[in-house]
Amino acid sequence: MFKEYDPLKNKLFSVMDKDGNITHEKWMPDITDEKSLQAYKNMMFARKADLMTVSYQRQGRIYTYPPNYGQEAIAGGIAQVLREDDWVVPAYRELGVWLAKGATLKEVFLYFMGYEDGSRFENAKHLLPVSVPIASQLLHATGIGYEIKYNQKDEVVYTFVGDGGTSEGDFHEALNFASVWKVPVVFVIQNNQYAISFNVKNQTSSRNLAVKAVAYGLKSIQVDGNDFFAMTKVAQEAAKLAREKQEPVLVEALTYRKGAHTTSDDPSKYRTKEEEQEWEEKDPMKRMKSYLASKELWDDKQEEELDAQYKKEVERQFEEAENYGEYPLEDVFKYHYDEMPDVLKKQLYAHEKYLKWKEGQ
Amino acid sequence: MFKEYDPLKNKLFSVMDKDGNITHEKWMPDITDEKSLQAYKNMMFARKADLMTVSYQRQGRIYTYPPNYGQEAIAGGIAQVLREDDWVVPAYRELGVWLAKGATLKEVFLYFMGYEDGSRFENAKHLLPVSVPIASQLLHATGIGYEIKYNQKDEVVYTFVGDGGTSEGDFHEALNFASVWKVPVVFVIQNNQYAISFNVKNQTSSRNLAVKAVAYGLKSIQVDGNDFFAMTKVAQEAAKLAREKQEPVLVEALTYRKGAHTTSDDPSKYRTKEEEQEWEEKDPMKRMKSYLASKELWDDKQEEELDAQYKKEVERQFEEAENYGEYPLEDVFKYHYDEMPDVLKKQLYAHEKYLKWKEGQ
Amino acid sequence: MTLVKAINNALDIKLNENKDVVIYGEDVGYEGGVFRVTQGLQEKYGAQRVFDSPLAESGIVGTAVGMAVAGMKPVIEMQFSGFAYPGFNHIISHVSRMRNRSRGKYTSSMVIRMPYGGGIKALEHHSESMEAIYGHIPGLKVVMPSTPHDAKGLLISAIESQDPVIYMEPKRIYRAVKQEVSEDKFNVQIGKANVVQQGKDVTVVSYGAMMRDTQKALALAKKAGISVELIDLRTIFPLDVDTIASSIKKTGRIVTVHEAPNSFGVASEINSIALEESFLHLEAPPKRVTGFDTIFPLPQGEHHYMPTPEKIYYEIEKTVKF
Amino acid sequence: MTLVKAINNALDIKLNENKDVVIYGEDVGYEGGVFRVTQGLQEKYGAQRVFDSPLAESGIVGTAVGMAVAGMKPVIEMQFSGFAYPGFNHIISHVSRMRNRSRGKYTSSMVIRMPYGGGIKALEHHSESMEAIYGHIPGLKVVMPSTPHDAKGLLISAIESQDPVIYMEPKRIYRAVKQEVSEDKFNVQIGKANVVQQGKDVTVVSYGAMMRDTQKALALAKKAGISVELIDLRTIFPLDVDTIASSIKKTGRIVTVHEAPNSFGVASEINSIALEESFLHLEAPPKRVTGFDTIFPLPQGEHHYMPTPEKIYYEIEKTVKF
Ligand SMILES: Cc1ncc(C[n+]2csc(CCOP(=O)(O)OP(=O)(O)O)c2C)c(N)n1
Ligand SMILES: Cc1ncc(C[n+]2csc(CCOP(=O)(O)OP(=O)(O)O)c2C)c(N)n1
Ligand SMILES: [Mg+2]
Ligand SMILES: [Mg+2]
Repeated sequence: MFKEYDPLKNKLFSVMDKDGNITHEKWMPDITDEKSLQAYKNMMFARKADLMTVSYQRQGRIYTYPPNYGQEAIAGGIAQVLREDDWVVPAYRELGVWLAKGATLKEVFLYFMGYEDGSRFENAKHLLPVSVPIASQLLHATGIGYEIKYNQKDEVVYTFVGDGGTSEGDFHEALNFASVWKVPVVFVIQNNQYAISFNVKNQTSSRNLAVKAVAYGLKSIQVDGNDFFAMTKVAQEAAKLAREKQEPVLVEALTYRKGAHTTSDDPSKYRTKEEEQEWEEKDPMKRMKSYLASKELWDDKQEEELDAQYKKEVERQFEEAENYGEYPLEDVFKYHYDEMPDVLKKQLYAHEKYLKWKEGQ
Repeated sequence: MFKEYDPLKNKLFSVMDKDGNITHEKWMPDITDEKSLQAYKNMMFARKADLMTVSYQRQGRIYTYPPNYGQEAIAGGIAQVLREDDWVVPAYRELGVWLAKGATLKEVFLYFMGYEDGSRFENAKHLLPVSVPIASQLLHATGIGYEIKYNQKDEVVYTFVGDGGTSEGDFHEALNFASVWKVPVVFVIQNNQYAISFNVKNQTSSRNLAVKAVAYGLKSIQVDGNDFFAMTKVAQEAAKLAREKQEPVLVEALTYRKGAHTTSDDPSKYRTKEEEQEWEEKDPMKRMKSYLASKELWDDKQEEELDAQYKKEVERQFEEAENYGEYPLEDVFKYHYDEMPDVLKKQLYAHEKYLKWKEGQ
Repeated sequence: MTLVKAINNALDIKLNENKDVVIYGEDVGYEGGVFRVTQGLQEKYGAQRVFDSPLAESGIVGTAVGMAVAGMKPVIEMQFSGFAYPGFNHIISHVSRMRNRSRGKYTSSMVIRMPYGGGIKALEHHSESMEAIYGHIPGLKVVMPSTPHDAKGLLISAIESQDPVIYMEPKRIYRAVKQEVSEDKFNVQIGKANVVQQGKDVTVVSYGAMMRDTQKALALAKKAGISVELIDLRTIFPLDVDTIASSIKKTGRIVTVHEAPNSFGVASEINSIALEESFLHLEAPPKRVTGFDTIFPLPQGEHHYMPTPEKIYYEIEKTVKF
Repeated sequence: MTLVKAINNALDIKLNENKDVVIYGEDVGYEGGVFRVTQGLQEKYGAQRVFDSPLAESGIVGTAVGMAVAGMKPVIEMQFSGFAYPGFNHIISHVSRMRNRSRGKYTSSMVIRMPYGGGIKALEHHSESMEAIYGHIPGLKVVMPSTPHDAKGLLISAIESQDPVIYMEPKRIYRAVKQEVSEDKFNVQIGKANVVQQGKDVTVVSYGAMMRDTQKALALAKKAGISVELIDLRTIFPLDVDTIASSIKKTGRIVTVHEAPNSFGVASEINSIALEESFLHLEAPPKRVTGFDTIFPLPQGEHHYMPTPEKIYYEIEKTVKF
């Protein structure tokens, strides 16, 4: 597969067409109908949550949020191979992966409402918090890969970066260290065409992003990231290389950020209706739904019912988050060091003294 | 040429064999015998100066110095295309290029004796000072390339980095910016096999270093950097692309650091006599000399005479540098800002006051 | 004019006046920046002069060094000060050093604009105030305006300066303050503090976005009958030692206000100056009202972190009563 | 033991004791480091535990964050402190923040070793002393030993600490000082200053390589009949405020010595502490004896820059006579 779709040939790996027809039976991943359906449901949940979060934000009930809308199939595919012990090292636009890894929506809400507590991920093993500085997380993934190899564990690291992130020096260093150390890391570029307002065409002059793996002697592939089956197949093969041969792999998943960069961005300023329409036709949910419908695994009525159910679930978790309560002053100080140094204690104490004075006013 | 020697094929571009026989007549650069001979003499001067500097250092008459010994043909080739208005953006191991650009040996000595004045390069237009932070200078080169294009000048930038430097994020960013901006920069990797004690084999898993240009859609080539004619040919073709098409080019010049990393390093700790011997046979001066001798352009006697003459010249410039004199206190402060701010004036004044007190003791 | 508009106006004036000026960074071109600071400039001056760069801060600063060496005047943007760090190596190793290294043959004269500071309910890395780090690096100048007027005049001076200038923009008040500002070109001098208000009981020093909170604290002080001399630093390096010292000589007391962490911050330096220049005039220990030595909390904890007018007043009162 | 040997010995002890400890960086493996600090360790512990990395500081620090998160204890080397800056983004954005960001779920507990400081007649970027920058970053600890004994005990404590520690090594005295140091394991506490000498006329504070010059100055002071209390900070953050404050209460005078630039340096912070904690005891303005606010000069200018014992003495005398 990696040979046939060598990115030097600039060939996009896909399995299913825009209408959900399987065009490359040969590459159809090993997956049951049941699992496919469940994956679709999970993607539906992620999308529902995403869209509702954006509207919560418009209501002023949550702060900045970077939507995952349109990119659901990437997480959908990765989720098929993700094990409990595997690591996920995300950037900030990875809602689907967070959920797949066991983060609760409530935690995600807490985080974007402005509580560090949301990054605790109580039930998600080996999931790292949001990493905002672009591409830096890739090096963390490589370091975790070293630990896995060092302790001869049976684990894989999945890490994510945007198309814009491939320009940062850290992208280069992370892939290079991984190539030299031969560690089990799957690097996923979510190429959603934009870094905020900047089109990927201007980020670099390479023929595609997957081909950058040549610089490190690594296998890589450009895959249709809106094609759940193609993503699943690639995830399976990449995971195998990483797990069995400790071979790092680079995956470029082509997709489209249907929403804004974050809730404080307005994409109509820098992209056309035509372009949006073009990608609308390649929407990952639409395609998957057509596929499932054609196999009579799913219909509109079921969709409607599940949608209503998910709506309630999202609301429930949102309300829980909204009622999370006060952020104690002490929490500003508490988690910096193993033991709080005197200088922090003094500052905390002085501030409490001031607060008492203020109350007395 | 760039096609035939596409680094994906892992083919080394060379023109002349170990014994100075032309093996690839087709690639012989357009150069007169006279110019070849002059190039050889310049390389001889660089080597003489280099070796003598190392022994001055051993005598404690100069501080740390990074020898260029064994890498002379790279500068030799670049010098053939270097124009007065072209820019040179070096790292720190570029003696041959500095001299070709018009820096005096005296200035080089001053610098390594510990005077910033040595970086003034009074007669060298468009030559940047030594840049110590590995690979950072490549971005300066790209920025200069932007200025050339912006002002539609007829100039090219030549910039240098080591094999180790290709691992730094700045290498990636410099090539990527250059590829996006399409600026006239020739990036030269002096692959001398080592980053201090670290062999290039462990620096990366790519098949060679030139191939990294694929990640930026740039042309590149791996050339025998100990082959003056191959280097000259590559320099000519790269310069043409840069000058005429504003196309950045990556050149990997294979060579060997015959000396120590710097005068405070001992390579016998980390490399074998066999390896050194192997490269001794590929010495660029030896090969060039054989070629010239076979064409009866040069003989041992001439060599001896010129060597003696160069020795005197190096001594002369070294002595001038050695007698450069005091480093005035004011020079520590003077060049930081366009106008010296009060805070620096005060510190200078206070120190002078202390010095007076000290004299009085 | 808002502060955003004032900066935009300064850039416009200099782009118009000097062909060597170019502006680039992430999203600054077509979109006009995530805060719309550079809005309209690409349209007016073309994509050779105002443009989006690939997403790489080392690349942005590093190429600017090259441009400056070749005689251009790059005015580059770090999208947030918290994202300047991939470019930090170029700032500390080259921007600040090129002039001294080449003994004046080349300069790295450029302006590095970066919005800084908290209070905007932002994600991690979007709220920091790390000016002290830049102040400690020899060879840089560090400018932090607090009003639209100063923002414009200081930015024009920064672009005209032959020195590299770190220009930190108080994003919290990008649109919060409006002021009559002339559309014409004018300069505000770098390195000169502004005595905003004369007073005799205590000197209060601040800069950037915290000037607003400090001024609110002054209203409280006035009610309490305390006469405050208020100094807006405007420049962090080089500090205007004379203005600070002569004010202390008058008031005998000093309170410095900033949102950056306390330890090794600007207030420490002000205190040192107070000691060295006016020790015998000090009637109370100089006071720092600053952020904590902690990471800037996410939005729900933000109110704990930012010094408020009440807290500033509280410390002024304590200092005066000492 | 020399200081180099003491560090090597500490690393040896911890490698031996704890399998999670790994050492990597540029040339630290096979060659044992450009200063031979890690000599012999790869041979002893194998190339999985002590190894050379590709030449990329962001890569070195960034991967260490990942290793630490996964439970290892990386002890990484920046070949010179002047070359740590490509890794600065990871230090300020992740190393210092991972614990707080994840509310204690993960830590980035590691040791970042880096030789610092001038006086070795080196090329550019090989002589700086930028500890104040690290001191200003919340979430880090910053340690700077001055003797072989302390170097060993502090490094062992740093490796055992659950916090990230910037460990700055006074390379000028790597081999200049010898001291009897036990081969056994022992700790020196991070955050605790060392009162090297009791005295009553003036408190002198220093750390790292400058301790030696300061001690030479003390010999001059002794001759002049001045009784000096000498404090070796050992840790830059968190500073040992109590030890400094109680000394000032005793002596009423303080001089701080470091080779880093003056403005926004460690001495400013010490002065602020002196003010806040012991204002009423101060009998003379606290004094800073430091490097200039300039780039560290190339070797021929080095002697101008470094504070000398004479200059330190000169300022001590002035402070005592104030
Ligand atoms: C080092 C750094 N620089 C700048 C930013 C500001 N910023 C946040 S997101 C973004 C664009 C990222 O684009 P891309 O990598 O394509 O990811 P996407 O947002 O499309 O998922 C930028 C510039 C940042 N977070 N970190
Ligand atoms: C950013 C940075 N890190 C580390 C160093 C220390 N250092 C100086 S030279 C060198 C090795 C460079 O190797 P290479 O790039 O192959 O160049 P060469 O010395 O072989 O010419 C190192 C690590 C440095 N100068 N800059
Ligand atoms: Mg993107
Ligand atoms: Mg090399």
